[in-house]
Parts: sequence; structure tokens; C-alpha cells
Amino acid sequence: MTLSDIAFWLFSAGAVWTAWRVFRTDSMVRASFALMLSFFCVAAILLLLSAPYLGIATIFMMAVEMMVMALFMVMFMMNPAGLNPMMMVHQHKVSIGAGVAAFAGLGAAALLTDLPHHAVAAGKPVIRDLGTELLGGSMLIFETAGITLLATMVATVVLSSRSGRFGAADEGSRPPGLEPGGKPAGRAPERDSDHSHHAEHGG
Amino acid sequence: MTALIAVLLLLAAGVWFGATVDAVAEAAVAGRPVRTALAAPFRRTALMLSRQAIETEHPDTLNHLLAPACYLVLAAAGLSVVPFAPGVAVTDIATGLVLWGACEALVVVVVFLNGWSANAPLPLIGGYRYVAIGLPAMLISMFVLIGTALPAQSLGVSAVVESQRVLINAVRQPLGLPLFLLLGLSITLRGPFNYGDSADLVGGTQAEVAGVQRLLWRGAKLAMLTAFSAMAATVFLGGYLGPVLPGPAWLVLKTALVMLMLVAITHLVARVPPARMLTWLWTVLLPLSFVDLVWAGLEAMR
Amino acid sequence: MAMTALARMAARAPVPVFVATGQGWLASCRNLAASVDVAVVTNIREAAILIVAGEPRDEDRDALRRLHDQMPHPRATAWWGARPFAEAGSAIEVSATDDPGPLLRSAFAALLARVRESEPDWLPDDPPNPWQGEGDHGQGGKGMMGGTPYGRPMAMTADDLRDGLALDSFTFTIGPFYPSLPPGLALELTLQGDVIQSARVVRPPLDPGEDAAGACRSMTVGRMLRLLELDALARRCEAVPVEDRDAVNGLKRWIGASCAMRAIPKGLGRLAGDDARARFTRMVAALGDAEASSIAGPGGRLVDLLPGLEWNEALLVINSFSHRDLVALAPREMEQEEDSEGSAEQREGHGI
Amino acid sequence: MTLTAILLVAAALIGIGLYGALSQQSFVMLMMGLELILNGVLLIAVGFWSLGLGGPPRGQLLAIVVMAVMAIEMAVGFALVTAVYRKRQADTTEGLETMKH
Repeated sequence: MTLSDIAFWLFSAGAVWTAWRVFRTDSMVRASFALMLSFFCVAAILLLLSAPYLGIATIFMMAVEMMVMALFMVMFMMNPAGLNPMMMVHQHKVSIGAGVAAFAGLGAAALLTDLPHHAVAAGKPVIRDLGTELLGGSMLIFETAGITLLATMVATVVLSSRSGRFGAADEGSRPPGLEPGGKPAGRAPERDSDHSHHAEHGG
Repeated sequence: MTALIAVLLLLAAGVWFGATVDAVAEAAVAGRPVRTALAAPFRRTALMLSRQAIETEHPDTLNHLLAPACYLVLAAAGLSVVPFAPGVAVTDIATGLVLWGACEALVVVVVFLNGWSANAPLPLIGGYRYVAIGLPAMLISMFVLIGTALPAQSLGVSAVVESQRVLINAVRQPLGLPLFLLLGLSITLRGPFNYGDSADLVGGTQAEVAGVQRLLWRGAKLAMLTAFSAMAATVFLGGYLGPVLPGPAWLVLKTALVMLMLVAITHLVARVPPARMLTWLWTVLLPLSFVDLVWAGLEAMR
Repeated sequence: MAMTALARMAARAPVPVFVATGQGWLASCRNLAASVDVAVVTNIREAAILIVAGEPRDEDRDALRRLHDQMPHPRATAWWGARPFAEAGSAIEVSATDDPGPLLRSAFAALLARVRESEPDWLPDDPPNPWQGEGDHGQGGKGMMGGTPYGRPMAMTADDLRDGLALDSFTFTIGPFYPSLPPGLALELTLQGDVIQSARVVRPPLDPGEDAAGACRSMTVGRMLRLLELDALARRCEAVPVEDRDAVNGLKRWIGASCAMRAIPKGLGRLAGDDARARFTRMVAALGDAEASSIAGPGGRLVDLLPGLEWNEALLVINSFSHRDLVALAPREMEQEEDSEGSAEQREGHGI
Repeated sequence: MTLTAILLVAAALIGIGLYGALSQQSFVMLMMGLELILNGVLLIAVGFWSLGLGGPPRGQLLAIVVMAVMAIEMAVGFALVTAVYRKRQADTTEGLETMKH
């Protein structure tokens, strides 16, 4: 067992354990950062797999993503610190079954398949390879990802902002008539509005 | 090994130097006797060591302890990519700039956790506010850093230094250093970018902290100031490059210069309300960093 | 008893004091700022000695007790022209006319050397409501929403002025010793995040009297500078001798050069045609004048200006008024006065 | 450190992620489950790239695409949560019994 093997198993155990903690802690902020640690462990494994850029980029990205995740947790959860016990689950048994089945199936596939063995040669300029691939042969894919991200940004703003094209988002909106001054198109927004605050968080 | 010792020495010296310069600048601006300011860091340290540490009601204890420690570790990790002489760096990797970027991003997490863990309103507001300002500030710095990678044709910090043999990046990309300094103020929670530990929240993330905990956080902030200054000196001022003096001496001198600039800005420039700063960051400073990137690209193609 | 090297070193630092200002004591507090023996801190957690300067109002006494208990050990209280509370054991008493500096210094050294005993709490250290024992996990109620953990009711959602996302709101009281508010002013604020949804005056600011106008002005400008994150400049402002024209003019130049005026957004807290920036500019220009300057009958209420503002902006608006104007703008609201008394979320000097 | 070992770890991550995505009522927690699944996918992609296929450049490209997918999933997810909350005051999946406005 070499040093990198030991490191690999340590990080693997860390990744799986922190992933498990995500759904087992009462504090939502801790859940977010447990997920971040799980990503960091995977990033460390990526470093061991001689993918230095991907590993460090994962750390970089996940630090930011999980920070935002934690913010949303504090925003939307009524008990983000876990001062009261926290167990908001449905179809619990089915989910456990599905998780175990997924692990068993994928694990069996990994164990039973005859996997190729061809490791990266030491000293291969992997970062340079990645750069030339991104801006060379696969530029179209890379650019598509970029454009998709841009579209995501626009969509995100449209979805989350209050001011909609036809009125405030939380009031329900109707598009204007098809001809000037005509009857508004579309269904009238319902005024039922279950605005009972946090109605869903029963015991 | 020498590099590791150098990193620790530079951090320790930087914390002392930063604390002293800070105290002197503060005394000068406040119109108090400057001479006693030289001893002030030691006295304040002793004072904080002799006070009780506060325990708030039901804090997130683990994170409360981890936050200052992680901040310190991030400072050390950030400094580890800085080469002291050709080839002398703790982590002399080809992705040094990305590693530094990861440290920047994690500073935001650490400051938030520090504010969160006290379980009190003012620290939490400080933590939230810092995330809102810290994330865009970090984005800007990443664009600026990528700009410096262009002439070097590498993400390695050593290569960035070597690319400045003819002309330092502060001259070649004039927008870069000022924008990067903003990040320095932001990740060290200073002056015009002090949105986490600000006075209107009686110390923000530090509002409920006393004794050793306060000392640790203060020390970690100064360590981060050192790490940032060394990074700015390396990436924009040519790091260890310079005539006559040996390389490490140049690095230390340039680091001290950047620290002086940051300390002066801290005490002399007012801070704007957070909402206004957020607007500026997204509408003025971020586009400026794009301009810097385009500038750097055109310059590198020349 | 021999002092340890650490305590000796610590005792040479300026004494960190927190000043709780009482009736008629605004002008004297200015002298503390100029003293080299003490460093006035704005966070009670940093202070070693609490100075009660002048007799506190009757209704502020409980707040003062809570403030005292937030100070970390070793700690002491100095009563400067005030009668010590019955529970304050070995009190440091300073007569109204004395300079407290030397006394504070010796008391501070005695505290650090453990010669002087640190003061115990003045209030019992209990949660405001019992919470343990009920529910499956002893959380004080049923399910995830039930009960009042640690005596605090669960946060409930409320409408939001900023963009209508009705998240959990948070109501608490700051003052009457909050360092970014004029002494005596206590406000009950309801926040969504850091945006103020509603405000109510719990206690009006202390009335400084006519002759304290100059001192009040430099204290107000100091608070304003601190809100703009110019702490060192704020100290200079609080300590500047008002009769020294050169010193005052030098201070004005420093303030101008720091972009302090331009940092305040235009149109913030507009009242009677003036915004916060204009009021602050005028206040800085009047530094060193002895007579009071006041908006002629400002008219309006402070609490109407605050909703919708972010925390920092709201504090900037409050401190852009002169102390006398604030006395007029934030009168005592009689109804519900006792309502917040004993509420779990009293925050007096600062946080918890 | 064999490819099989890496695939097993990734399978565990995907299993936990699937459990979370199916069982959690809260949108944000649900998204954490999805993120974990993608975490496993990332590990599989880089594992094959590094140990199975001798480091073809396109393998790293796939990992970058996975990261982009994560970012998009997060952004759109949070935007949807905000939109739903605005209308229904709910942050759980049960709040979405109907797609009607």
C-alpha cells in the first residue's frame, strides 16, 4: 500500500461520511458545508488522479456554490441552526431502497465489468492538453457551455425577480389583450392564495 | 523545506509588521502619540490574552473554533504559492493562481461561518453582508489574475514572475494592481471594504468575541494581509526580481510596500453603504476587470 | 501579589472602557476621548471597565445591568458622578468634577493582577423562558416548529418592503447604550435581513441641554465617521479641542480628503429639503462652533424615515441629525412603552 | 487506488445523493442530493480518464461540462425556489401540488 493509496482511502471515507452527514445533521448551515467538505475530498482524489487543474477548480467552485447554498438555507428554512430537531422527509423507505439499489447496481457493475487499465503517463502535460482541447478541437462544446451559462443567468434573473413582464410576480399576472385595449389574454389569477406562512412545516 | 520556513517566517514577521504599521497609522490619524503605538501591538496582545473568552447562548461551537483557525490556514496556504527565489516555493505547481483563487473563495466561507457561529444577530448580519460584497470582489480579482497569466502563458506563479523580467505587470496592465488591491481590502476586512467586521454592527462578525478568540481572528486577518501583499507583490510588482539585492529581500520589500498602501487606505478612505458598493462592484468594477483582461490579452499577443 | 509578565504588559495598554452615558453628562464624556490613559471602545465585549457617567434614567437601569453582564471578566464598573447600584459590590466611585483617568488606571492594574476581584453578574444567568424537557428531543415543544427554544419564539414570516419576498422577520431593541446611536435613544426595529421594515421609539435620546451643543456635535460627527469605517478619524474628531482653530480646520481637511461626504448616497433620509449628506456636510462645517445649529423646526418623525433603509443607511440617517433635532424628531411614544420590557430580545449595548 | 475502488466510492456518493434527492421535502436539501449525484459522476469521469483511458484530453472536457451542469442546476434551482416561495410561501416540494398560477 503506497502513500497515495492511504490518502485515497482516507479521502474516500471522508467524502462518503460527509455526504452522509448532509442528510443527518439538524443544522442546515452545517449540512451545506458538509456537502462542501465532501466535494473537497473528491477534489483531493482528483489531485491524486493527476488532474491538478480539475481538483483545484472543484475546490474553488464548490466553495462559492456551497456558500450560496448556505445563504439560501438560512433564508428559506425556519430553523436553520437546528435548535429544534430537523427531519423533513417523505417516502423515506422508498428513498433508502432506491439509494441502496443504486449503490448495489453501480457497485456490481464496477466489480463485474472488465475495466480498461491504462493510466495517465507521469509527466503528461495534462493542463496544457486541457487548454488546447478547450480552445481547439472542442471549442464548440466549450462555447456552448458558456452560452448556456449566460442563458442561465438571464433565466435566473427572470425567474427570481419580483417585477414580471405583466406585473409583480407574487400578485399573479395577466398578459395584456391581443389587440390594443382588448380583453386581457390568459386566465385571471386566482385569489385563493394560501398565504398561511410556513403552512407546510407541520410537525 | 527552506520554502516552508520562509513562509512561516514571513507570516510571523508580516503579522508583527502589519500590527505595528496599523497602530502607528491609527495613532497618527487619531492625533495620539505615535511613540506608544510601537509597543501597542504587544500590549493589546497581552490584554486580549488576559481576558475571558465569551461564550454566547448556544453557539455553533465547532465552527466558532474552526473559523479563525481556518482563516489562518488559508493565509498560509495562499502564501505557499509565492516563490521566494527561482524555484523556491512550498507548492510550486502549474496551477498556483487557481489555488490562490480557491483560498480567496474560502475566505468568504470562513468569514460567513465566523459571523454565523456566534448565534447572535449583529454577527450574522455582518457575515451575510460580507458574502454579498466578498463574492463579486473575488470574481473581479480572478479576472485580473487571469490577465497576468496571459503574458506568462501559464497559471503557475513562478512563470508569472519570470514573465515580468522586462516589464512588471503593474505597468503592463495598469488596471490590474488597483483592482487587485480592492480584493486585498476585502479579504482582510479592511477600511473601505470592511463589510464583515464593520463598526456600525459594533464589530460585525467580531461583535460577540473577546479574549483569545478575538486575538486569533485579529492575527489571522494580519496573516492574510501579509499573504495577500506577498501575492500582489509577486504577481504585479515582479516578486523576487530586482537588481543588486538578493531575491527574497526584494520580495519582502515589495510586500511591505503593498502592506503600507493597504494600511494607509484603511485609515484614510471612507466606506460607502453596502447597497451602493454592490452596485459599483457589478456595474463599474467588474466591467473594468473585463477591460483589464482584454487589455492584457491584446498586450500579450503583441 | 506579584504580577505576571503578561499582566504587567497588559496593564500598560490604555484602559479599555465602555461609556454608558446618563443624564446631563454628554459634555464630560468628551474629555474621556482625549485622555491618553483610556481607550473608549464601542463594543462592551472589548471593555474591561464600564463607566456609568452621570445618573442613568430610571427606565435605563435594567438595560445597564444587562450591559454590565455582557462584559468579559476581569471587569469592574466606575460610577462617575452616579450613585452605585445596591448590587454593585466594591464600586469605583469618581466624583463628578474629577478626571477618572488615574483612578481607572490603578483599578485596571489591580484587576489584571487579580488583586481586585472581578465583578459577578448583576442579573441571574437564566434563559427568559424554560425550554428544556418538553417534546421528543427536549426542545421545548412539539415537532420542528413547536415550543420556544431558549425562550425565543420561532421566527415567523412577514411582509417585506424590499422586493416582496416574505421571509422570516426579526424584531429587537437596540439602545439606549448602542454606540452608533445618540446616548439614550432606544429603537425597536423589525428587520428583514438587514432592511428595516418598521421602527418604534422605545426611549427618546437624552436631552443634552443648550450648553453642550458643541460637544454633542463632535460626538455626532465622530459617530458618523465611525459608520463610514473611519475609526481613527472619529477618535481625532471626538478628542479635538474645539477652541483650537487650527486643529479644527485640520480635522475638517482630513474629513474632506477621506471622501466621507461623498460616501453618503445622495437623497438619503430627505427631510425638510435636506438629505443626510447635506446635513452631515453642514455639521462638519459647524465643528468648533459653540452655539447650537438646528433645522428650524424639522417637523416629521424619525421612525417614518427609517423603514425601507438598509442597516448602515438607517444609522447614517439617524446620526445626520444634530442631537437637539433628534430630541424633537424622536419623542417618547407613550403607548406600548412597557411592552418590550422584559422581552427576550433586548439588546442594550450591542448584541445578545 | 484502482479504477474499481474509485467507481465504488462514486457509487456510494450517487447512492447517498439519490436517497437525498428522493427523500427530502425541502427544495434546497433536494438540490444537495442532486449535487452529490453529480459529485459521483465527476469522480467517475475523472477516474476513467486517469486510470482507464490514459488521459485523453476530452475526458477532462467532460469533467468541465459536469461542473458547468452543477452550476446551472444550482442557479436554476434557486431561482425556481425563489419563484415558488414568492407565490406560495412554501419551500417544500409538497407546496407544488399544482402547476397552476
